[in-house]
Amino acid sequence: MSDGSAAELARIVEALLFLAPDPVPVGELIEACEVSEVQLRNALDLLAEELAPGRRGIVLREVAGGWALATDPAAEAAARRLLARPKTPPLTAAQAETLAIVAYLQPVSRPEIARIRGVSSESAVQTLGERGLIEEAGRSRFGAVIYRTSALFERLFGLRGLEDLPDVSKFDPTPEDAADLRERLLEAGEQRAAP
Amino acid sequence: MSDGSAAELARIVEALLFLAPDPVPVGELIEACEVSEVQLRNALDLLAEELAPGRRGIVLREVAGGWALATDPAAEAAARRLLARPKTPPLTAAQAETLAIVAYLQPVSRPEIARIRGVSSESAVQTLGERGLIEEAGRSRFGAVIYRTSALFERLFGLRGLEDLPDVSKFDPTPEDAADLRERLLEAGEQRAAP
Amino acid sequence: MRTADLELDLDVFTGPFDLLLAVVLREEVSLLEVELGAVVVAYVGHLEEEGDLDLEAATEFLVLVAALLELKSRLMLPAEEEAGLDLGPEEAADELLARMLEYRRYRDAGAELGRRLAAEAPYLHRAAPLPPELRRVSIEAAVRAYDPDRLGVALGDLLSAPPVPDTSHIRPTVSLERRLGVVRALLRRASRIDFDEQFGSEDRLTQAVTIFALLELHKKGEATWSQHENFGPIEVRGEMVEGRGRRVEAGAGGRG
Repeated sequence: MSDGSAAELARIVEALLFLAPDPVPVGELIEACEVSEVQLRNALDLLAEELAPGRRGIVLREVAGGWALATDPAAEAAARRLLARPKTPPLTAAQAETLAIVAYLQPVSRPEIARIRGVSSESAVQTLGERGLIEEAGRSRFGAVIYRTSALFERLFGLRGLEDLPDVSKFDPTPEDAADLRERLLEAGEQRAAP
Repeated sequence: MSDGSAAELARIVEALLFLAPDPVPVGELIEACEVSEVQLRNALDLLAEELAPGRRGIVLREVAGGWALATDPAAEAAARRLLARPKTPPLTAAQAETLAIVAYLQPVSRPEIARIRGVSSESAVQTLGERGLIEEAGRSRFGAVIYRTSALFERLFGLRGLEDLPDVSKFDPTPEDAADLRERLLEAGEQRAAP
Repeated sequence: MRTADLELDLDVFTGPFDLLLAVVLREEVSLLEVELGAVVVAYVGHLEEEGDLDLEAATEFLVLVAALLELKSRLMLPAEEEAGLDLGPEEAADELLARMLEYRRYRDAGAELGRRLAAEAPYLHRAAPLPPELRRVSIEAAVRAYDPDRLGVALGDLLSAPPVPDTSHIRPTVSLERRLGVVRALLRRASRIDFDEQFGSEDRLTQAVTIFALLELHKKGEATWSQHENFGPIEVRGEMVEGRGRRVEAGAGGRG
């Protein structure tokens, strides 16, 4: 910061507090903006005025250890409607495949999922975990995390329990095959992965 | 929302966008605020005015099919000092080519990408996947994974949607280029005939 | 240096590589008369001077030489009977040119994307966790949003082994880096390998790129290879591995 009018500095401080996940101590703001303490205090005063309660959707607050932005309490009900509900965007093909493997084979490890799908499935597993559809169920004896479906999964698919999952034979291209489902999936996956 | 002046609604929208981890589509804002589309559009207009570039530390942007808050570019240097956020590494030539093919031809399989680039594109595809710019979109009828760009791609490239991509014909060789090549060919022919 | 600028001095052509490409496409020079081996030798000579291997440039070169090889082999082989493969040299040249133009379009579009990414980099988005009161999702409030059959269908797809793909229309793609890896792996297991034994069943492009990998290994002193007569067996020996082994032994001896 070289020119640094108070208004310009207030804008930068607002941007910094917007990005920071935790309250930022004054000392860190001074260092990041490369200004004096007096300059920074002036900018904070200005910002506090602009973000005074009732003026905007965001307010400035001094909390333990520093300064932070927070939302105006008036937005709480809308925020709950927007954010505190299960996320149910359409499943991508990768997510549907991964979820199907976990649902039918659980508990199942990530290496097994990757072998069946023929591609690394990290991001699908992660997304399904974040949405609460699958959860960790311990570790295999080789140390790999193993997964199962969650209670939320059953709710979102309208299942009373896992026994309500549709019968695989309905979708099986060769339902007469007697071999174990897991083995057959692994075998088909290896054929797909072969060049 | 009961009283719902446009100013009050703009404040709530600002708070929601502050909290939401991803750009929020208009439809979701309407549902969360329990207002009509006209009311919400008015509130967005008002907010856009209040957050116009240069006015505050935060700007309003329409990206990836929704609305999001981002910091003003003026704060970038201070933000990187405060948060030690590394700059996004630039795309390598191989990654840029691969990303362009996926962006314009999606959904597209790896063999198709390789055919256009003339080289195997495994590592570029993998890196773009790890960076979250492309994602799997199912399988071709031969079992090859097909790819499309992600919402993060649209966000990082400042696109409202794929229709915001520049027209690909813009990159076709100009008539001058073609004429230039023809001339060089003729010259080469003459040189060969001379001795 | 760009591959295109590689200077060539052949029996039938003198000039930069991209011009050779251009005159071949225009049939100003018959590809049958161009010794592609000499082009490769010139490129390897250039690599020798350059010292470091620029993989991007090397790949570009390989793509172009492979395209020329394909074209030349089509010219040399008697006309194929099969439908779809009976491209005349003119159509083949057109096709090659079209492919190069298509590639150029996406290369330039990619460069534009790169610029856009850089221009957008200063806009930073917030990545903070939700406040605790918004983090909990109520299971009771969750209603059915997905069809369970979706899972059954996905599993059915995973159970079906894919049909053997018809690859007749796809050109093989081979990466130099990977071929280097393959040869190095073989040389770690055996100090000598026979080229035909190892690679005889590979397609021609793979074999050609493998030869190129051998040139690269030779340049780096990792391998040498010899062929005592035309069309005779090619023997590849890993040099570096033995050399390292000797150095280690000598070092151990010195200490002991």
